Amino acid sequence: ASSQGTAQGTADGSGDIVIRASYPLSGPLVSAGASASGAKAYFDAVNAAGGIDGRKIDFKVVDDAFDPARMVSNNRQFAERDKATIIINFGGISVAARPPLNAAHVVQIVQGGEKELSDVQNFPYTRAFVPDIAWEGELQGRYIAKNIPKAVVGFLGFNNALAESQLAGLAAADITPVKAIRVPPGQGDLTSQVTELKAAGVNVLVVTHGPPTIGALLSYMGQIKYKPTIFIGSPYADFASTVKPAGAENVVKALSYQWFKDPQNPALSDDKALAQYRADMAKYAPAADVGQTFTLTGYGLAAAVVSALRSADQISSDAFLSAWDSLSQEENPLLIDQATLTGEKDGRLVHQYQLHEFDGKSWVARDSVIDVSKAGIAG
Amino acid sequence: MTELLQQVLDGLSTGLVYGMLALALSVIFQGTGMLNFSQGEMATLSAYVTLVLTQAGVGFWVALPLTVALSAGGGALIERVLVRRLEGAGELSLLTLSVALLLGLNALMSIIWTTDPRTFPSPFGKGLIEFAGLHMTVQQAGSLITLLAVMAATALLFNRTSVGLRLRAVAQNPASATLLGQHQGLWLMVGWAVAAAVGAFAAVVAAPVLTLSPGMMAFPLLLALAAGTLGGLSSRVGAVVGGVLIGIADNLASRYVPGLGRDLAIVAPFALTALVVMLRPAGLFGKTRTVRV
Amino acid sequence: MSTGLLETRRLVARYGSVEVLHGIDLSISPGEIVVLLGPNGAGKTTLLRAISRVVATRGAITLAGVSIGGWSGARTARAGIGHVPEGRGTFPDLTVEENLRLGGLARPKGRRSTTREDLAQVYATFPVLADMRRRAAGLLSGGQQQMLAIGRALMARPQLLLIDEPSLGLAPMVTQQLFEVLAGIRGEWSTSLLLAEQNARLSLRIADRAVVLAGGRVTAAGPTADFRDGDVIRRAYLGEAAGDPVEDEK
Amino acid sequence: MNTHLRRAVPIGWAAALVIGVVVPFVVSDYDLLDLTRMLAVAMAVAGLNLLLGHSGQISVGHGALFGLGGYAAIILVATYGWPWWSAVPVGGAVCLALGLLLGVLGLTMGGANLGLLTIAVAAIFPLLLIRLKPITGGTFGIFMAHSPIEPPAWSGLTEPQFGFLVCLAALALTLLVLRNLVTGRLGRAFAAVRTSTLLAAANGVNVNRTKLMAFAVSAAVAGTGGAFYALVAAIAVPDSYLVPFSITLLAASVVGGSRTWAGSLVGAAIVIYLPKLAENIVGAESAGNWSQLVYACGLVLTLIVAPSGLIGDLSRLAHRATGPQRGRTSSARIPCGPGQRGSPQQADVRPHVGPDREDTHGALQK
Amino acid sequence: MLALIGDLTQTRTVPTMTDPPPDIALRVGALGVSFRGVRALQDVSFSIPAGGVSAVIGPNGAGKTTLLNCISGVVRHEGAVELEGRDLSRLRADRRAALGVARTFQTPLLVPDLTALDNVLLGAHPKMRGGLIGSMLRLPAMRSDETSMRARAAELLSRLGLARADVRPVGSLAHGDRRRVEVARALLAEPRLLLLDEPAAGLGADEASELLDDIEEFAAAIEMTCVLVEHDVGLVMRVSRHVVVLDAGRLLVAGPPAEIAADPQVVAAYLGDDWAEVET
Ligand SMILES: Nc1ncnc2c1ncn2[C@@H]1O[C@H](COP(=O)(O)OP(=O)(O)OP(=O)(O)O)[C@@H](O)[C@H]1O
Ligand SMILES: Nc1ncnc2c1ncn2[C@@H]1O[C@H](COP(=O)(O)OP(=O)(O)OP(=O)(O)O)[C@@H](O)[C@H]1O
Ligand SMILES: CC(C)C[C@H](N)C(=O)O
Ligand SMILES: [Mg+2]
Ligand SMILES: [Mg+2]
Repeated sequence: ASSQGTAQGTADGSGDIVIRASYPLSGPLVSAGASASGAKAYFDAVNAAGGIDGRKIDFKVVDDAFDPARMVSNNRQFAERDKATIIINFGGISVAARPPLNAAHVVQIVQGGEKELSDVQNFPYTRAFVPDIAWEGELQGRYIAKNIPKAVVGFLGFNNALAESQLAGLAAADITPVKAIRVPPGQGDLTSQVTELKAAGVNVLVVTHGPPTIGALLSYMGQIKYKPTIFIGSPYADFASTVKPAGAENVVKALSYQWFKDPQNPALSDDKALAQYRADMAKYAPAADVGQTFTLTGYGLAAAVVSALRSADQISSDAFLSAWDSLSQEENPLLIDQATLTGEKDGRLVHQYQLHEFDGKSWVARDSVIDVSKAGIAG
Repeated sequence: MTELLQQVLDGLSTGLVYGMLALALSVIFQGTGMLNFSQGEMATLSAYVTLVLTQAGVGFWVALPLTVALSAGGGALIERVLVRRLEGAGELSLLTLSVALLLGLNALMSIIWTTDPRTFPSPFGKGLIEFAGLHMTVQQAGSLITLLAVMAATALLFNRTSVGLRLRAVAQNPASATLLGQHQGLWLMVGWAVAAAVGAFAAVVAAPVLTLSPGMMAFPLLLALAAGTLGGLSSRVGAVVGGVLIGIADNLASRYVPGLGRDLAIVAPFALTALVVMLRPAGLFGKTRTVRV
Repeated sequence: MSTGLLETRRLVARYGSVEVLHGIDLSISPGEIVVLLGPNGAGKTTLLRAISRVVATRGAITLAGVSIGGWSGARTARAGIGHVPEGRGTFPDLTVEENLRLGGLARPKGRRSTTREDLAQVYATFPVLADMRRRAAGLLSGGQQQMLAIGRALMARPQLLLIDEPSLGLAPMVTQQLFEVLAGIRGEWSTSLLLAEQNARLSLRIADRAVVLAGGRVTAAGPTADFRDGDVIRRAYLGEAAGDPVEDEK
Repeated sequence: MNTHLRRAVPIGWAAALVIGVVVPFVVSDYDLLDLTRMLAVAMAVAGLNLLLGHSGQISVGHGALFGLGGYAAIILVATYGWPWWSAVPVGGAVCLALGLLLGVLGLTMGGANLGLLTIAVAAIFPLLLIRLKPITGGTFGIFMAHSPIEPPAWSGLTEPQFGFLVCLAALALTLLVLRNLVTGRLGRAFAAVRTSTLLAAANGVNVNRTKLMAFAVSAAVAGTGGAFYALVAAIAVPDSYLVPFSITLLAASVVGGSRTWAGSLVGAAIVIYLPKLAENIVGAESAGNWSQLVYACGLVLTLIVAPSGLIGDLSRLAHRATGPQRGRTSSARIPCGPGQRGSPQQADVRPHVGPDREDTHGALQK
Repeated sequence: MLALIGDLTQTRTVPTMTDPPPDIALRVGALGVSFRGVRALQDVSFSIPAGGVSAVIGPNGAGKTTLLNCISGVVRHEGAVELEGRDLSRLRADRRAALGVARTFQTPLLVPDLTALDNVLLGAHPKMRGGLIGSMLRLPAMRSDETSMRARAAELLSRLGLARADVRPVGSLAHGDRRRVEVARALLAEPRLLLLDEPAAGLGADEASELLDDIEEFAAAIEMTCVLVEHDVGLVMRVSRHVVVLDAGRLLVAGPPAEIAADPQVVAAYLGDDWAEVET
């Protein structure tokens, strides 16, 4: 691709701000597509409130069905035809879709926790919004090392890069699971894996395994009365993905380092930011499922983009990126209480976690908010 | 040793789902001569129907026969409205139709019930049967019994009744069956209805274990295809035994074969199947077809 | 002839857009044996298919006075028209006995009681079938399959039995035997027969009437006595030699 | 009268080629990417047509072969710095080799089981890609900054234009070669093999070799298409080559018309554009499931309207219009006397082999 | 004759490739076939003189078709099959076809969606050039093969009275026409040995005679041998030089037609007492 940098980079100070997103609106990861409606609702709300310095946000979403080639094609159209300033992508396949956008100097914001997306050095136009999942692994590892003396650690996750990142995090805290089981998505019956973990004497189980199977996993463990200490990965610890399918009684005492709010967590029923979120959703995307954390994540991501846009001195790729990187203690509706967005040199904005435990009804905070960059984990 | 036995037992219960689905595949295969890729999705839809009924306050044991009946009706409807229009269009067109059905039903369920996974209460309760250090949930035991019952029922239907004879005749040679007064459309419809009903049982067995979601049966269908091939799609017993063998092979291989691992576990059942059909192309229990496909 | 069991008037039959029969008038009385002669491609098979409603037609067809023109093949069969098709049409994966039982299922409900005796009778007629009752029909030899197809059609106890090339592939002794049986069932079961043959001395021996078809038209018809002389048939064959439907369409 | 039609076909192809050559100069570069992807997919579908429509074998794993070709080519280019034009044939060759292997396995397993074997390959392929991370880049796959199919400086073409023209030429060549393959002696051998192995063998056709040939060529063509696909998109990621993609290719072949070469283009267009069309019909965000539903309905509708495939039925219509006496040409639809489902003539074919062979090839192998 | 068969049986295990008497086209020794315990052929040995037409007759299920299946190699069998002194018994069906064994099937077996002409051309498969690469490139050699064979096939078809059938898919032909297409296909192969399974079934007596006359003429022209399975005994007796009678998988007798017709065993097992009357 020839350099399209100028088209996106120019700041003529007028006209709409073009933002485009490619999400899996169909196919294997269609549930993640809910993020798109969250983002749309947030941008619509901003537009309704007058936009950004009087400029409206022109936002559109296109389906990529989680096919990388389609994502690349979509991105190309966004960049060349729509002259988008910011392109939002979802998931691990965005890693492979980086080069053309970086060559064209178009901002790519990715909703993805893979470690590889922190490579700002080599891909200066790509930023990931959500935290690096390796950090969570390291937090879990530190917790286990400190609090569970005779831990026999087991790991269960998908055979994807998220699991890899997470294992890397655990390793950074000197935790090597005796069993690290990685299952392809779609395989639903995990009884054999449970038997294997149990037989290996695993008493601390780190799960980075998501729906639809995690519910069945926990409820089966409950049924056969196998109760190790369980860490549930933050992306999947929410009510919709895990608690409801598993049955609350099977999640009791589970631990999770959380960084975002679960819209279905009863403990947050009167959270102000969530109330605003629900109102915006009802108004601008009434068909969307507000109980899905993906929806809220999209909403939060859009909020972060708007934060950076507002603090940018002009609307251009480079100005936006430097604004993004220098956000500091910025409020965001997605984040848990007392957490804020702060840019770091890893390109990500979220660095704060808080250990939660499920008490049978809701996730309750167990500890104070930890900032991984301050704790020497990130960066 | 205990783990090994437990793994075998786990494999058996996992395999029940594959076997049940393979049974449904085999019923359609024998009743209409087509390989139905949408069988899994049809079964999942049945599970949703049961869920809706139970949530509406209908007791499970009332909801089940209702679901089975509705599923049979649905299967018949699919045949009547869609499959029949492709009469004589050939195997491949039918296969493609089943792919379209798979996509369509999947989308429909996602639209109506979203893709969120749902708990599906076990019809057999929550108990645990323990013996000699091994365990099996009541759900798994109940599934086993259901499977055996359904298998016996279809065997009776196909081998001992004139309905079964007609079904097989129409599937094999519709033109001749017509000349013998068999209404081709009617029997094809019945074939679909029976398969859909068997699928409904498969779903009810699977949903409590797998958690109900629109894509619940995608992976099991893949292994059910292997199960059907391994055991022989032309044999109902074969389909079921194939399913169980596949479940066990899957578990044992991924647990004990070094370097295979859970991520590549699926290699084992396929390899086993390939090996078996190299020796017996019609599958373990499959009857040699007198005339080729 | 208006008392006919089966009547066709100006019957036209098509495959897709190709017209093959161009207006056939045919009448078969109860208990009558009619042989349908004609060179290949004349349309004999097609006429049988038209009568059993498995090919597209125009024109009138009545069975015992009832119009069956709009009926499905299955309904026609249940109303008492049996058909031994060209190529036999056995169910290769079903056993011999299952094939025969299927024949029995074609009867109207009230007439199923005699199925067992009829089965025994079919076995008596074709003892090979009894020997092979458990064998898959597809494994039989060509002639054995032909016997099976005929036996199966007999099991339905039709009012009118259509047989496409009855002696096809049968050994001479079996052929003779078969024709004796066919002549017999007219008496025993009051079945009418329509036999399609290229050229059949044997059929002419048992038939009451012959109809010669060429190029999709009836070129001669009359009592079998008129056809004993081979030349009559030969002339009837040639009468419409140019009537190949392929040419007609051009 | 039919000579009109016979003459019309090459004219139609020539016209299509001319349009193809003009397209890159009237269509924007970003739209060209999809068109180029379509041409690459059309090669895979054409390969599948050879297999399904002509040799009567099935593959539910062509998506994997397509992916393998793509990976082989892009690894050579991105990791080892090969020029694209030498990497593409290697992509095809690797698939040829795998095709031979699968074909041999399939033959030992008995014809109908080939479907299972290939679906297994489709299922295992992406998992293997993830596992073989050092070579394949794992989950993230292999990616390049831009397509390595670069126009020579003198041509004045942009990269997408050049990529399109290269793929167009490759596709045209592929279709020509495939058409030659199925018209003469081997074409009849394929037809015999798909009708009955007995018939084929009795006429001196080496059944196993013929089936193998069809599978290997089909695989090689798919691999070549896959190589182009990966190289124009400059990306190869396991998520592109999951089981549904293989199934989609199969559907594309059938819906386009697996006995027609133009059908491969139509089929490919369906793969690339029907989802987008569906998305446009129902509107984008959060309507993904609706667009999948529309897509499914589209498939069903096409099957019902054109059971021999869009092009298959179109050409039949044309035949009927120009030559009424010709009747229908598709085998499946010839109304014939009672016979086995799908094979109008039932021959006196028995398994002349051991007790448990489904096919007669066992005897043929000796 | 019987002595000869005895010889063959002995040499079965060590097939002789030494010069056979020039007038023997086909020798079959100790042929046996079982299907799942069913013994379809048992120890069948005979030879067929070169040139002209010979016949195999026998009751239904006697094993005639199975015999042709053995000779053409589409079924696994025990025993020896020698064509003009060459041992074929270890060869696959397609190799045997390439060496000059052509056959038709009891129920015509054709590619239903190809035209008659293309079906006939299939018969020339072993004779034509064109491998994978050659076919892809359409080399001139292949194009010329194709053109000449096509002309021969058309000629054969018209000689068998099917001149116009070449534009329609054979699936839509009448049964008798399909039969002729099949014969034409086998003839185009110009085989050394032509095996016909009930070629006259479904043809009228006159047509059957004509067809066999054509075949005889063709056989004479290329010096091939034709073996016929047929239930039309009149026809068999008229055209054959040599008749082999099978019963229940075993050889009953073999010999010239006149002897066979008079053989009481044959009459009892197959012909029936009044066959002569029937067949006149
Ligand atoms: N399925 C079909 N599709 C199109 N045309 C057909 C079909 N079957 C038969 N025909 C044509 O119809 C005409 C009559 O055929 P039919 O089979 O009725 O002849 P027939 O008298 O039975 O001949 P035979 O004695 O050879 O069996 C022939 O020209 C034939 O080509
Ligand atoms: N594949 C097979 N499996 C089982 N039995 C078989 C098989 N093939 C042939 N047979 C049996 O072998 C015997 C001989 O069959 P074959 O077809 O050779 O007879 P035929 O002499 O050609 O008879 P026809 O005159 O009826 O055609 C029959 O009893 C038949 O049932
Ligand atoms: C998809 C394939 C497995 C279908 C194959 N023809 C069968 O009958 O099994
Ligand atoms: Mg006929
Ligand atoms: Mg025979």
